[in-house]
Amino acid sequence: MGKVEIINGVETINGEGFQLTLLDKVIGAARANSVWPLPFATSCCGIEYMGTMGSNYDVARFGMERMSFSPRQADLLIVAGTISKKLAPILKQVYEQMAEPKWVLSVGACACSGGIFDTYSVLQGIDRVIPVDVYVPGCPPRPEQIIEGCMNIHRLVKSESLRRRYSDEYKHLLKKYDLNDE
Amino acid sequence: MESLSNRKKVVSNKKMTFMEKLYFPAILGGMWITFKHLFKKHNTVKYPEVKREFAPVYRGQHVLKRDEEGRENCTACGLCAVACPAEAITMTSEERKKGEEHLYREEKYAATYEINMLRCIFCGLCEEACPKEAIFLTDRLVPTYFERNDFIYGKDKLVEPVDQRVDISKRQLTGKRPA
Amino acid sequence: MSDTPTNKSLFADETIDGQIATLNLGPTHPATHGIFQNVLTVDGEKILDSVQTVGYIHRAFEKLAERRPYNQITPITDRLNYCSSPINNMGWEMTMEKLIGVQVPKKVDYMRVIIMELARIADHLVCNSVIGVDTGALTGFTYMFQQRELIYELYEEVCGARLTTNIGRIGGFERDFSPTFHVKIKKFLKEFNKHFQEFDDLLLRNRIFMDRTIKAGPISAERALDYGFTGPNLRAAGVDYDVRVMTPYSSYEDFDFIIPVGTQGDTYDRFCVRQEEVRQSLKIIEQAYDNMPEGKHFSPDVPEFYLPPKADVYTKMEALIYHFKIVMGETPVPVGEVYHAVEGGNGELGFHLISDGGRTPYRLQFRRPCFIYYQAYPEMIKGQTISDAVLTLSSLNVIAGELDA
Amino acid sequence: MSNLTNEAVLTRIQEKFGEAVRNHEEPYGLLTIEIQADKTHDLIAWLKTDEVLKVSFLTLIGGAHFPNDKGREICVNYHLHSLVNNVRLRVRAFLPIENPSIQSITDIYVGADWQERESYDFFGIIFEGHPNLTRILNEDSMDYFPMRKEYHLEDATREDKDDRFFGR
Amino acid sequence: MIIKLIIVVALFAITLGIAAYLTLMERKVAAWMQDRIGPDRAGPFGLLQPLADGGKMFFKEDFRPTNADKWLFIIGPGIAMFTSLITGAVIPWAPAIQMATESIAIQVADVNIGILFIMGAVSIGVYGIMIGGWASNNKFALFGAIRASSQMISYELAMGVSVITIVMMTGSLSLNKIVDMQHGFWQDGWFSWNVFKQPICFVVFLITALAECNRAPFDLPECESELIGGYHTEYGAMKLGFFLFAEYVNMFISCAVISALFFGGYNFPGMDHFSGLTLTILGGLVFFAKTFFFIFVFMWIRWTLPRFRYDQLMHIGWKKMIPLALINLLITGVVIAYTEGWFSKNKDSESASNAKVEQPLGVNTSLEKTKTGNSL
Repeated sequence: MGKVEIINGVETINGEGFQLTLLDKVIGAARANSVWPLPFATSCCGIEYMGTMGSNYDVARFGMERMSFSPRQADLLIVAGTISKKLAPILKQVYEQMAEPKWVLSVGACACSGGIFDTYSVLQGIDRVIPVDVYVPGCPPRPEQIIEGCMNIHRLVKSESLRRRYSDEYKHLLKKYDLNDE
Repeated sequence: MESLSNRKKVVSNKKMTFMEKLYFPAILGGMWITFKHLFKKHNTVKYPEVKREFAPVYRGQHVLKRDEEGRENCTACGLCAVACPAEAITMTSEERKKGEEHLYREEKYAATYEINMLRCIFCGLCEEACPKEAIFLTDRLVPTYFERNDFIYGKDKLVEPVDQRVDISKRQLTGKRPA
Repeated sequence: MSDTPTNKSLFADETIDGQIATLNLGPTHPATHGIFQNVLTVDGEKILDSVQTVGYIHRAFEKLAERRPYNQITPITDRLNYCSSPINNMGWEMTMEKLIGVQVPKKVDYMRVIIMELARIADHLVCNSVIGVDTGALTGFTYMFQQRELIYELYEEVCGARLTTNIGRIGGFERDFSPTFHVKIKKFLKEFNKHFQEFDDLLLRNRIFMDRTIKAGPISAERALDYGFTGPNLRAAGVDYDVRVMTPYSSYEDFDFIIPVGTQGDTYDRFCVRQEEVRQSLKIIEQAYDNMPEGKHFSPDVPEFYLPPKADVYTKMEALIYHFKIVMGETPVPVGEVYHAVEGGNGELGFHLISDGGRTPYRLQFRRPCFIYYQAYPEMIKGQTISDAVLTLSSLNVIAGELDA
Repeated sequence: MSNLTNEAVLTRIQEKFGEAVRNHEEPYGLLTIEIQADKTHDLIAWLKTDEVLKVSFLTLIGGAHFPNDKGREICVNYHLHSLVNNVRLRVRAFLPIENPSIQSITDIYVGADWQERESYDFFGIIFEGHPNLTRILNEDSMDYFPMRKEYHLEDATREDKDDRFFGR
Repeated sequence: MIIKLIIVVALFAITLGIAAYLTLMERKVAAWMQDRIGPDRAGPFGLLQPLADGGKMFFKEDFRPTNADKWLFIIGPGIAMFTSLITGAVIPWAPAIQMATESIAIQVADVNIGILFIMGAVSIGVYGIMIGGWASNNKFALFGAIRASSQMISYELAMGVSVITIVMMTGSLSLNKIVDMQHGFWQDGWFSWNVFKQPICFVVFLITALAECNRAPFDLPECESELIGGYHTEYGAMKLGFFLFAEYVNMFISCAVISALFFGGYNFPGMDHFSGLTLTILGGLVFFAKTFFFIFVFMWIRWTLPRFRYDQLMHIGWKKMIPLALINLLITGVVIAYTEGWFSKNKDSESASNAKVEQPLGVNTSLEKTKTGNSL
């Protein structure tokens, strides 16, 4: 794996965000309240994500309990856990299979940056292969932090215009990651 | 195979009684259990509004402490960086100049002190390593951000403000430093 | 490998001239609960063969351990079997204590037993409730996760973290049990059984569940031993091998508990064995908690390995030197070779440590039970249906972190 | 459970294998036998069937790399366990790094399969007679054996680290 | 005609609305059973949750997998949705409103083969799943489709046989008649609802209905832990919405049919004290209350029980449910024959039963005559 340019998140908040039409707002609110996650849980953070689904934290309150393991139906890719270099192409494939609009939540130190595993086999942050919207720190993060991250995703979703996914910036972003626009 | 420990006991019983073969008793029993839970008080902590209580020793966001006079405790000895398994701490040290005694307690201080919160695994080893009672983990949580760079916590976010002290007195690791 | 007596086909007609398809179970299939791939060759729903690919979250633990000082390895072991990190932590600490010849006080032993058995409960709860989820009964899972949260709270009181605990230090504990811990564990011990029984009632004698799990993924005792099974999965096959009894560590010889075993090594046996082990663990915790001796929570006679109390660091030069030495990893350790095994959540968790006297281990190898028994999976599911394969996988409790190291 | 001491085990093995037992020690109570590399398979097979020792459980196979020990750079450790007698045993053999090959024991223990593959993956130890000796944890495209001492642990692409601060 | 149109539109809207809110109900019931809260952020108590889901799905990118069959991929969810919606047409939702000149039935169409119509429509529904699963060109989807079709075929038989039992007792295939037969609550010294006359039949029907709706413990076609999403694995956006919607509409209709067939539909104890519009409204409410109770039972079962394995499902369908239904049919037949006097030497009743053979549907009407004396 060569040197990959790091892209700093997805710039939505300060882009078109302020010119939302009413339709954008309504659809944004609808989308934000019905984010179906695809838990790409590989390791420890996956257990904390299970804890988030459990009774004590209940991610269902945000309308997020319907997990869709099929990428076609998912809106949010929750990457929780270490992504090794062997797994990176699969992660990218899953991301590509997801239907627009899609968001990515990177949960935990391993997914965000490799964390403690600065080793030959671990990808140093998933933002080297797919664009990440929200980072959740912690190893593993508490369910509170995961919920916090989801709420940040909701904020992002609400402020996104319907046209963003067709915009040139977005196409450019995908191109940077060498993702083909379906 | 003979018993290795003389303590074994077969626990699985695969023979079904007639009642169990009928499906219904167990099904109704199970449904009765779930039905009772319908009326139980829910166990959920509505997170953003209600916050769950953390243990006082919880290992959350770090704080760089000041002493009672508001001087920074850190002397930039670098033990925390060495102790960090994730190699998330970086710092540069500088000599204290004249007239800065009210800012820094020791002769040397950390000019920059950065923790990469995305790397950090919150293991608490830096807190244990610190010989100057400077760095502590607190029960605050590191928030989530949209951008990667936001997670590099410099001194602006780590050093406790003079007027907003962070209470770490309940952490049992705290030794009483003699005056 | 093919003609084992345990793998009787569910289908009477073996000669159906069907079309054979390949099916990818994984790497991101919901049933894998982690990331590993099974390429199944199926004839209809029947599995003819399967090939596994592992290593998707290979994190190079063993290499990492060669680059970290001894006291920084505890956080790494957390991430082996993350369902029961305290067992890993303490297994590592005991390995180090064995190497440097430290005798910890009895109280530390008992404290360790309490934490380790809590971890075992937590581990088995995840496994068994996930079996429930894979059969389609999600509710039991949520009931058990509420109990797991209580265990998390107990960890949190001792070490300050929920999952990756980094609990305990070489030579003892970082801090004594706090008063809140005592309150919480008493409550836990009192109430856990009631909730656990509820979960038991939901599934154990339900015929649908029994039909699903009995004869799903069986393995005979001989084959299991040949494959190197340990832990609940071996006990489900009827062999009462338990490290806690065979080579007692941390004063396990003081406690009275039985070793639950199954008969055929199928999913139901594994479920039952884990259920009973949870009860036995609870019993051990009660015994350890009631008989906990007085004393220090660390080994006071090894200042060169256990960090001195902070107050001493500020006042005593000697303590400050030790403090620096430990943190910098400059304390000399004996040259030697240790193998220490503990009964982890999934079986014998071994630490093979070769020390050359340096600040880091020369070689540290983990005996990771998951890695060793997961290779039996194709044999166990041969001739069974896809549904059985899913259940077998979850009842084996294959933890990806431990599998791939 | 019979009380089989380490000496008894050692004597019995030496009786059978004599000169092939190069060395033996007991670090921390665990009998360690260094055996001639080409005799490991025979020894382990014999241990499994021997009616006194009954060492019939393979606990662990692992490699180690000692670059300074010329001609014996690669070490293969077999941890064996006699469940009936509750005696553990470590058998090891040293191999030269130019030709680190040893006979596979997959025909004795099925469970040795993956462990041997792992050792191959990490150290490049060739287990002769192994049915499928390929990499298991790392990518197939990897062209070195990462656990050997000369290779780096760190991922070269990490940017957020300044090595000056870590003393390593 | 206009009234019919209004009923059609109202029924359409109500069915869709109910199906949408059933998703919320399911999530809430699941949450409460699991000591959780469930959706509560979209609107008060999460009431806008279904709208949010719908809105999201509507604006989600709609795409077709590369290797999928283009037309069949679209037709699949269409069939599923269409068939599930038309079944509601023959269900009598409330007692007829008695106007001065005519009585207006609260029913889209009083087809005299109502129950057959439902069975038929439901059988078509499986084509949607089958086509959808096949067209996706995905193995998991295909597995789901195959499971769905074989499951439907197996359980339809038992369902049909159990329905025949009711038809035999009623003497009519019209749902309207079947409901009217169960007038009130207590009649002729016994409960008038069919559930008390045919408990075994009810159990068989309930189980087969669960299977027909692909609900747990028979949710093998979707079976998240094994087949990811089953037949709808490759579907996204509103096409998936159609499938999910169809499932809930089916559940609603099944529960309505259960309450109509076995729990007296809109009949309730003491209904004779009311008349006119009050009766219609009360009857409608009672009917919906019964339906929702069964929907709750469906959900309750789903969140309690583990699911069967494929071969066990077949085993239960063919070796348990069908024999049980057949035996029940036989017993019912014998009992009816006995009460009809087939075994007695009485010539009159024998001639009556001979006459019955000439009836167009081949079922007895004499029982109806004797038992439905005070029904409409």
